[in-house]
Amino acid sequence: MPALLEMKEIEKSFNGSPVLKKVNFSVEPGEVHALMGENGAGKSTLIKILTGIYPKDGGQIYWNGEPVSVEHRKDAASLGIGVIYQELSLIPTLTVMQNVMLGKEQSKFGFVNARKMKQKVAGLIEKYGFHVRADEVVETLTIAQRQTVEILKALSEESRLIIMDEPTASLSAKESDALFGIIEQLRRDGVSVIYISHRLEEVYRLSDRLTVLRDGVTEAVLAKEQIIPADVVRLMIGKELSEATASNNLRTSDAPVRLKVGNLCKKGVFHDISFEIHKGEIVGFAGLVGAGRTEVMRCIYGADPYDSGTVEFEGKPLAKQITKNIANGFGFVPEDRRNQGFTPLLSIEKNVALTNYDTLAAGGFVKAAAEKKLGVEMVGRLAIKPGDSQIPVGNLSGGNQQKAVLAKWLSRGLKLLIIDEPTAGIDIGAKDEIYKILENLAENGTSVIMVSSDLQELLRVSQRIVVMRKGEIFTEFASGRITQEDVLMAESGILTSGAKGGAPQGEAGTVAKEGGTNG
Amino acid sequence: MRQENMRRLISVASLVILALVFGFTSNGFFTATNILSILRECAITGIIAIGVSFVIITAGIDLSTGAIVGFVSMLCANLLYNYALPAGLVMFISVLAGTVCGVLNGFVVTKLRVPEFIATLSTQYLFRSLVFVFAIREMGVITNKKITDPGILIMGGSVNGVYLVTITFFALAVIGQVILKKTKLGTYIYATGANRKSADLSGINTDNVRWAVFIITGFLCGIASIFEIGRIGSATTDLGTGLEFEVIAAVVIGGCAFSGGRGDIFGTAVGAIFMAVLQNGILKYNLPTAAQLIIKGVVIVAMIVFDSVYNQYMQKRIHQKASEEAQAAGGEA
Amino acid sequence: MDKKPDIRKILGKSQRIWILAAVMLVLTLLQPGVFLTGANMKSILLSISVYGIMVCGTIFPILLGGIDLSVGAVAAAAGAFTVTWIVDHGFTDGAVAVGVLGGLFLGAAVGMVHGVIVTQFSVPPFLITLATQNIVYGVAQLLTENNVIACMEPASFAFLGGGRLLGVPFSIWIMMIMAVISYIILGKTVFGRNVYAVGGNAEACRLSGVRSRLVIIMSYVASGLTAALSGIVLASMNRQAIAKAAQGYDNYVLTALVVGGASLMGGEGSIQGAIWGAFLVGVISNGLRLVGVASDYHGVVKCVVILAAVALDAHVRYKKSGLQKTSPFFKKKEKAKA
Amino acid sequence: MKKKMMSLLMVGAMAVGMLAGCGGVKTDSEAASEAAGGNGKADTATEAATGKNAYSDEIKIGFLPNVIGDSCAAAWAEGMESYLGNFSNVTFNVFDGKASVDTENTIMEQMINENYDAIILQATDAAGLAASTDKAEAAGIPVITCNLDADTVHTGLVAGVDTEAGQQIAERIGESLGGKGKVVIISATPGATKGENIDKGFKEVLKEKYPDIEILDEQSGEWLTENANTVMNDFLTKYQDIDAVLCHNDAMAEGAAEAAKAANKEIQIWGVDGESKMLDYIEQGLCTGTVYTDCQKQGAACAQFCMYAIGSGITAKNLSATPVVKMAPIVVTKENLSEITEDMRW
Repeated sequence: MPALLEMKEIEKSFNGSPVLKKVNFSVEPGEVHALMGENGAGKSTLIKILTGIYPKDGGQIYWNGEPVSVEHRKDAASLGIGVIYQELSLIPTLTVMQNVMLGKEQSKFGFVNARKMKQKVAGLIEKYGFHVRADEVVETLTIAQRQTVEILKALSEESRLIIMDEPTASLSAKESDALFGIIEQLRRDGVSVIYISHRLEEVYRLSDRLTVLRDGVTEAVLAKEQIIPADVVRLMIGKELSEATASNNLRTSDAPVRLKVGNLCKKGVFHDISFEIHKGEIVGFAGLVGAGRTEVMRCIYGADPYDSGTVEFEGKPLAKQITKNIANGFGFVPEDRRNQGFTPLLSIEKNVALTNYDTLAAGGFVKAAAEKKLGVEMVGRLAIKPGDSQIPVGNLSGGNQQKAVLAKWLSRGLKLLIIDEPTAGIDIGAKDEIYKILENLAENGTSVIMVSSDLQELLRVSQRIVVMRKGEIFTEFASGRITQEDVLMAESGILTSGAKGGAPQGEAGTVAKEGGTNG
Repeated sequence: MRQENMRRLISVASLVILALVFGFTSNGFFTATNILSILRECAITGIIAIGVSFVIITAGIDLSTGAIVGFVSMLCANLLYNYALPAGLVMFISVLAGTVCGVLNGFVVTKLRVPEFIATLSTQYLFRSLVFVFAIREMGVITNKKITDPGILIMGGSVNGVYLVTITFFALAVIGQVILKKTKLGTYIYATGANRKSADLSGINTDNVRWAVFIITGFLCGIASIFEIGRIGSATTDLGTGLEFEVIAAVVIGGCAFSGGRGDIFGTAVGAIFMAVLQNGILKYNLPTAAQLIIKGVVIVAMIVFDSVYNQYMQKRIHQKASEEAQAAGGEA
Repeated sequence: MDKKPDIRKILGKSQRIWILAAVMLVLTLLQPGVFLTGANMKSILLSISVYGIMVCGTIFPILLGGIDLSVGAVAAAAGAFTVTWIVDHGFTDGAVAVGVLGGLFLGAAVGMVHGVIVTQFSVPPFLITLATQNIVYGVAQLLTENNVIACMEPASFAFLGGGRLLGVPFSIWIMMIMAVISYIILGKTVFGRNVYAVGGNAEACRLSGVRSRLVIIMSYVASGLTAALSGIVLASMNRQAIAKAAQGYDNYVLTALVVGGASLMGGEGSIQGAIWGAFLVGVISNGLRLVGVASDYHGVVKCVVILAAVALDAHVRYKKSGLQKTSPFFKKKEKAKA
Repeated sequence: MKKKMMSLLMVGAMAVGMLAGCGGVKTDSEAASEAAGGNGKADTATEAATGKNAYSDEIKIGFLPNVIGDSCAAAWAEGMESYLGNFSNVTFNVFDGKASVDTENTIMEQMINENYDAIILQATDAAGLAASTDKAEAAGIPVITCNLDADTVHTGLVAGVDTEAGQQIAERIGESLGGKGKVVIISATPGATKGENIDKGFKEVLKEKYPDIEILDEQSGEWLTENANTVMNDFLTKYQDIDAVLCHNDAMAEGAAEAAKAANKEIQIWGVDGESKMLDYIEQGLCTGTVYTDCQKQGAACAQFCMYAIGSGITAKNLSATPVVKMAPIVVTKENLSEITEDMRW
């Protein structure tokens, strides 16, 4: 019996640089096949090729042994491949039923046959025991329920294969369990699942097989019994790389404390967050998507309100106002660059100036010369290309946009810079430059909080690494040299010998039980 | 209760309250004739509002409706007066002309990619200026002429006191609601407005949907024009000026959100009636015109503010509910 | 920096200049020695001065992706207040001063209300300013008691709209001054910078420590102020207050802005562009009269030119920055984000 | 898809069409007259026949001007109030037509529903208000039109001077220019009845009696002072010598005057109405003259007409043609300005 899906020697390269090098990947009917790999290992590219979003450069896809070509999303759907996207793609104001059947309504003369459709959807819900009703309006559902709707959508297309990309990112423990239940259901029903996740324990618990990608090559395909988190991590990172990218000696700076956060809580988002940042140190915040890192930082910065807890800056309780914090020497580089980072229509110069009018203006009037000078200076200092401070930031490349956003803050005397995913979607060259920038910021006494999902970057830049998990601080690496494995394990709730400090004593190499975290 | 029904209940309630207030504080409000004429007054706005609700539910806007009515009415009056065409034909032409205007709007928006607001603002100028092109002239001077064709005048008439325009309004409202709730197009309209991107992903050609709603609006403007002439028995150059705003107000008061994806024809109908009741009631107090204006304004402002506050509140509540459930499910946290 | 972009700046977007140039050329040929004369230019400027003044302030909400449709009503009310005050207080210069200030204050107050409502309740500005029109016109009616209130004196008041300075009508001077002021505010002050920034990306500005709400409120105040000022000028020009004054001016203003290339999605547009827009419309109407086209056909020609301008702008913007499909006007409310 | 929706709506429309077809459908006036006569409201009918007691019975009169806010409407209302104020049993209400046919029709309908005893109407559009006027008359409510009448037989019209005004001004201009000269017209909003009539009268006379007077140009000032100012400016730039200007109302004449003054040209400027502001302009020599109508008197006349109709119970039913009261067209220039005494000014 042929595999349900077989991808042979898939190749893909973006402007010259190969992303997938002859990748092989296969899924048996009714198996849950985990796909793992570091950011940039090529997972998403592979999936995009499978779902017809990217054309492949080489290789062949077989479906039930038959060679098939997937040019469009439609092709994938017609084959029976369903995808549950990370950012859910539902219509909030429509009902579950309408969403599930959207674009494929059963209708006569344009009139939809609600009864029939409802039967169908209700039937599916029945069958899989989902906790939604066909006539509920989606916007009134919880995230988990919405996800089940997405799954319904896939199932309603008689999908034989459902791709889930970080499905538990924003789910609570119980909700995740429910999802796993559903996945079991699917498996029993002969539906195959490609499960993409960084969460080792989930993979460990769910998957029948596991394919590890690294730098665009199939590193290993493991059968259930072979799946041991530690090994998987090692495979994902690779021995030599793991050594090469190991951190410098982590250390807790003895410089005075600059930021002190105590028992910060926000209902349903994070709780009991406590940490200190010293003068001139770079502290990395690691964690998986949905661990609550970004939310914490936004609250500290004053962008969002929090429920309880204390934030002290240089000994004084911190205002909850952005403007005051900026005056105190805060800087904030948000995760969502395009929507929160800059004003695309405005020139670099004016974007940079936006945070500097306290010095660039007198009596409400802009000192145009000084403004221009600063713009030019920052463009030079950060080597923003093209080197013209008059160009709208919207027209720059990702890397240069990020530099422009940084320029906003670097132009000020910063005491604390919070930077969220500093290098997301940025090419290697620009990455290095940004790291350099951060490093010599620290040397000049600025404290830097760096939230990142890029382990290499965390290890390379940070002096300490705090690992968050499910809205809590899971552990902190404050000494010794650690490798990506240590961090990756911790992110998934597994403590290795690397972990120091007040971290809970999870048994090394095994999966920490749900909620076994420091409460 | 579903948010939708909740919203409906509220708009109906506000209408009832308003009516009661007028009923008890002024005389002759709750008389058959008065009710009937309120239903007549709201009808033309209402008919157009049906189309505009579609547009607004797709997160668009149409500022050209008043001008379309003006243009189409003038066209018909001209045909009736100068060419004495049979009423039936003229009605057909007027519906056709209205539809064409809609097609044009849709084209500018979806094909020329001009944002709805600017697009329909511009076409408003166009249609408004066409009014003067088609105006009836005597010795080169525009003169509004009385239309005497009984066939068209009958459209302003009534059956046992119930005006045809009212009947049509309700008929069309029902059809509109059916389209919105029971047809693919309806679902697509909501989808387009609430989340264009994923609507596109689901294989819906949202541009066609947006085009369709403009066409429907134009079509309805055509119908409305017939009744305009039918009622006033002539067409003036400034006919329908500012109508578009009344319509939009009615639609919004009826619970369609500018952000798209929300609202329905039921609400819109209520909104249209609300406006008519307000107008009618205020006149009953023999207040100075200034006071009338101010009261009308204040009530509308209040309704709008309430609407947005309500929507925000619902959003928040849903959000909370969701996160709380997540928490509850989260158990140990 | 080379000078070219600066020239562009002063003239607004190039394609707009070409339209204007073309129109003016045609008219000069059609009416040699009549159209292109100082006197005629003066009368064109005079004809646009009143809403030209409005534009100078109404551009602020527009740059924020908002709008103010109440300008006509505000103008009427402000004019009414000023005139009634002057009449009630014996036509003294003092009364003029107080009346004018009072009128301006009234406008500012209305703007304030708009700003607060827009920021507090995230109501579409389009709707709220539309609804308040009723109220403000109502106020105008209260003030004028639905009658025409003549106000021929004192000279100081008559001068505002009727006087001449260096042979140029004073209302034109006011327009120029207002234009310069708002050019300076938009181009040279922090507030101006913030207006553009907030219009382009409000959230980014918030995170950069810009007080977005304040910026928005101030913008509506500015709009109210200029509306009031233009109302006062109009009253002085006509030597009277009348409740239905400046009706439909909101439409003129919007036209000027749209033709002038303001994006209505916020972040784009310039006062120069807006004034050029107003001027273009003025030129066309003037030209139509000079050529002797019957009044009832003016609309057609005007609208053709407006359409041309709008289409060109949309085209340019499309080429520049890809599709902008969403409705410019009504910023989507925060959806419970998945 | 779309087409289907269309057809659906079509069906809806058709259904109504049917309804319309299958008899039973009555136009407003039919329905109204039926209501007034015979069924239900016999009482009003009989009253309509015999009329009411002008002193004792409760009487409601409504005044619906084209638009509220200009001096004419105010003066009319004043005149009516001053007359009706003497009747303790009369309630009098003023409405705003908002210069919109729709609005006026709406308000008409409402006054009919509330059984007003008489309606004074200034019709925004003669044709556009014929229907609701018929309806009112049919319901036994006398409609007296003020200045602008409705294009149908109704109880009475107190005619403002428009055609005559045009003629008079033409005469004066003709004489003063000695039958030779150049004239421009600043006209009303295209399609406005009053403006057309003035134009008609003016042009007739010029054509017949002063063929050598040339009408150079005619542009609309849309009733507005500021627009008239603009238009006049353009005329002045275009034409070297203009001898006289006809403006369809005083407001525009004032605007034109300002323009002429600014260009310091000596031009005859004529308006129509005779509002007090215009009289000041004439006094100051900025304008040449206007055709004065005593709007307060006119208002009073309307009111008297109403009371007469109410008392006598006369409505259109009893009439074959609309009785017309004409206001005296008084041409006012600097010479006879004094004749218009303070209390006559409005």
